[in-house]
Amino acid sequence: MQVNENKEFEPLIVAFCCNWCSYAGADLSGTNRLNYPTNVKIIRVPCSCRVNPMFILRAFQRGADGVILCGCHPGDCHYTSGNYFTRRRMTLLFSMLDFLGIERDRTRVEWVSAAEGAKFAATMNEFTEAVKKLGPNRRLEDLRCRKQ
Amino acid sequence: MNNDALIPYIGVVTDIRQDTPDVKTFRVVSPEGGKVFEHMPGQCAMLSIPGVGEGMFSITSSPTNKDFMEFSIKKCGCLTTWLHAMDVGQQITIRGPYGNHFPVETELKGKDLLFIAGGIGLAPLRSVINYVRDNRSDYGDVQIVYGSRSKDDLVDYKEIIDEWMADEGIEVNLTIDNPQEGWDGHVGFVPNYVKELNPSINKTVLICGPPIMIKFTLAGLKELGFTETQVYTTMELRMKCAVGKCGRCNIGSKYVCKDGPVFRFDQLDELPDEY
Amino acid sequence: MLKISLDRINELFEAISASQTLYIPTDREDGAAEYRKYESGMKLSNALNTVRSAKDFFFPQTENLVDFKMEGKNIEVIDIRKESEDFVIFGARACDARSFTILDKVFLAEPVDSYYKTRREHGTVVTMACTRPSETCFCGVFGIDATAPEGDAACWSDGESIFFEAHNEKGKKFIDSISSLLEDGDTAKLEETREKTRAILKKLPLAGLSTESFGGERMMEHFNSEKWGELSESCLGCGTCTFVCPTCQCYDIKDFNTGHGIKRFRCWDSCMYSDFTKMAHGNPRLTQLERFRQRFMHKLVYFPANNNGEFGCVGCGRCLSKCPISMNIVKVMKALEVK
Amino acid sequence: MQEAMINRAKQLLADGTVNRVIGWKRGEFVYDVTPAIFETAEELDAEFVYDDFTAANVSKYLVKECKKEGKILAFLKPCDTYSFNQLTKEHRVVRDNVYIIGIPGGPKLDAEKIKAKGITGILGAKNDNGTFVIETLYGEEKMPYYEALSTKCESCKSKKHVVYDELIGDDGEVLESDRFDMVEKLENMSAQERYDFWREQLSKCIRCNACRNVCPACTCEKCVFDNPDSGVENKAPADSFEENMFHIIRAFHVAGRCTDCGECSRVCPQNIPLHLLNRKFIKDINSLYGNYQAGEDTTSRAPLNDYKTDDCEASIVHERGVE
Repeated sequence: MQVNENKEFEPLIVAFCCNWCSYAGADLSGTNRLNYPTNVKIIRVPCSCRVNPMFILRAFQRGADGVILCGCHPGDCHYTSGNYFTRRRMTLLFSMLDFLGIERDRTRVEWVSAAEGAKFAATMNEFTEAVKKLGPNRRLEDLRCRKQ
Repeated sequence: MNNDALIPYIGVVTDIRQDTPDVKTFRVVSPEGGKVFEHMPGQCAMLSIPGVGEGMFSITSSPTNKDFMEFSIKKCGCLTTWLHAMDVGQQITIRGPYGNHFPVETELKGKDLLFIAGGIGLAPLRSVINYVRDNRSDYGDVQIVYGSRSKDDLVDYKEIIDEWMADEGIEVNLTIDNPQEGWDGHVGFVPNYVKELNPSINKTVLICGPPIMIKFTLAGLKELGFTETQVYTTMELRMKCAVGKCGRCNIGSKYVCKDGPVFRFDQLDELPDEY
Repeated sequence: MLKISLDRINELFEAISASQTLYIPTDREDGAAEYRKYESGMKLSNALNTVRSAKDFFFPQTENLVDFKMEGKNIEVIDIRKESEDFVIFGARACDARSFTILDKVFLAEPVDSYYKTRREHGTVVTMACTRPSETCFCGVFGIDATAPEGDAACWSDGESIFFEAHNEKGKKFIDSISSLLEDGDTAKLEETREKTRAILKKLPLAGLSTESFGGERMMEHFNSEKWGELSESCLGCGTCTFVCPTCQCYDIKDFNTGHGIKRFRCWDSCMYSDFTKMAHGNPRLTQLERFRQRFMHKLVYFPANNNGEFGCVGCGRCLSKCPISMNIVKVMKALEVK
Repeated sequence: MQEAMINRAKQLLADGTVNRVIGWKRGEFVYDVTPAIFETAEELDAEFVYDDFTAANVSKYLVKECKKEGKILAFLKPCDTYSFNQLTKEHRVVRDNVYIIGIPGGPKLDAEKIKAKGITGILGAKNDNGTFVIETLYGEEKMPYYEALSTKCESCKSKKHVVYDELIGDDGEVLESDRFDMVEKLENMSAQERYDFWREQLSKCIRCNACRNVCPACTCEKCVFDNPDSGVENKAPADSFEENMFHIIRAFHVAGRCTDCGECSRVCPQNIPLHLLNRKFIKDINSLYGNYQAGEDTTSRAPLNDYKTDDCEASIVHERGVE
């Protein structure tokens, strides 16, 4: 991707949202007419626990500049404990990515309930800004997937 | 730079025929019309959908057909499932022709021929059968024994009934594994049927079908007095390059894609049993 | 013979790399050697050989073959082949030099592999005679003389200078291009060095290995040998031997969807892998025994059967030192030897 | 040691306790040993070897071997017993089909370390009070013995056997090791330095899969990287991304199950310090979720199969250490 100096870099953000809380939260922020950037592409998953480390890596491979995972608040998981496992898994994965020198601000886990439309919008705004500051993902991209 | 064998041509699917519940026959021409390349009976081509995969398929139409090539393909894996879901007009990539062919111009010339096929195994033989029908005077009697699981699983049933059976000097023997309503023909497995038919032993045999059928039919033929030098078959193994370089389709020192797919059984006897 | 003093070798590298890309074996920080593109100041490795063989230069581990653009029902085939530029591989050993002629038999046979051929045409192989063969070396078993390597041009070191000799037109052109740096030299000391190396070669622990029991005519005998079970028992099914081997040439062709097109590429494959021959309806090589057997049968029986008795091994010894469980072609040859 | 092992193995074969023995077999050279199965006393006498170079962890072979008829005798070093225990916990081996004799580990050597010193043509070697005397084609060479240690033995975590039927020699203790030092050193580097370090290392990868195939924790029947239906199947690192992905996922999949036996680094033909990735996970698990040693027992829950309601949030990664 050629970053045109006149044009601001527009990151691609992939947001994995659990079906029961965060996706509904995203919905709510929409019905409440709250703005969040169009950079964010939402992928709905049955539970945040469904997201395997490979999903995160593959999102980066295919051009994502930031990946955020949203799920129910700890204790509120539709499947009782899914998000607790997510929490451990993602902590370790993010720590490993950091260990490999990948910018740590490209990844995030955020708990967003179905009632937190405002939080969803705010989180996405904030995360997009943070990734925008980092610039395009270069350390964990697949050159073959880069658009010419 | 000259063209490389690994760079395919484009083919357009102009007709799709549902032969059996899991076999479709695809007609392929080049985008400008006409055949993409010439071939001999028994040869194969690599068909592919980019992004899905590439696979070796025998060309089921006869070389005497100057307008198009046909492929009868059974749905069994990833690529074939995709091919089955295609609509007419879809482009695919095609490269070939690959491998050797049935010796229609040499050893088979002037001979009485016995074709034995099971299920989708008719596909490679159909090319030879139609080639022989179009060059009828070059060959002797033709007998075809073809069996499948049920009447619905007989590939090219219409062509068999309308054309092959109508030809003079061609004897067609059909069989299905289990009795079925609306079927008044023979019922039973191919190996047994061949024995029942007791073909004369001066015929040259071309056989193709599931490995288990080939195994028992060959044993039956030997009992009847046939020798291995009279029996030809065509093989299939996993292939990638189709030009004898990628190194996976070998049976011993022979590559199925280059030295095969057509083998005479006495040739196979000299190779390790790994297929 | 034309020579250059060893302490001026970097001048030579500078001269070569000024006009074309130069690859030399150089030491990595972990002590192992690998080929790298020459950059000013880089030091030529003293190691006997590189971990990865030199086959990469002509048959890279991954290589794009062709691109496709899919639009609706239409497919566009995009030929991405480019004319490659001239390059020099300096310091290949006799075993690796022979491996190129073995790869040639596969890739330059009809139908010619144009990807390989272009690289082969543009690459000049300058070999370097061995002076310190290792215990794992057994190139002599396959008729290779480590003190007289093949290649477009060869060079020898006597510890003070490097002597050059061209073997063909390409080699002559190479030596002409650096002739201003070369001077005529006395080869007396070089002969002494070569003699010493020859003596070592004779003493190598594997020098007595024999290929007499192998070749195309013994296909069934070896294939049906009972030894394969025991030999393959501890094989992990990894691809180390295949990927460090200079003559292993099996490859896979795969498609990669980039999101805006399809890239068809080929990459090294290993017959040791479980899915090497796996088809939608079955696998003719179900266990590690069959896969293990395939690799060694290919080198010792199938390849000679198709290539006038030439074996598919050059005795470089890489698999001997790299196999995680130390199972290798020498052990196979010894086990299958017909007494 | 070797003699005691052979004698005991012969006894157990003779009294029918076991019908075969897994051990190591001598090859062409002094350092060249291959794991092998022995079925008779004669084979043991002729080929069984146990010396400084028998570093291979044989516990993974037991996954396959314990499904066969009869009981097998395995000699396990302390680190191997952890791997075996972990496999028992995951129901990959049948404990009752294996007769385990614990043997003292003692540091193992790596021929590559000797060769990296420029010593080639190795014909023989012996330890002379800490000096390794190597007989070569080019005369005798000497080097400090400890410099020939296999990377996996440089920082031994335990001399204690966690599972055995009997012991030859004494049992040891869990050691205080410095195994996390290098991980810590990397953690203290800047992100750019870490990135450069790992690019340099991982770009050497030839994707031979030796690290995966040798790993006692990698026992999936079909690995995602071999499965065409997984969408990530790949045989060669076609892009730097694939190098990273393979190694992240490989290490992640054994996180909480890796006993830190070090086989991955031992077998890597390109000397990539793969164990550092595994140790990073172990270190993180220890510091975030409490000390945990995989394979120490067969009952505890693995850290990634477990949780506490008051676990730290993933944001902890963003708040600590060097950027």
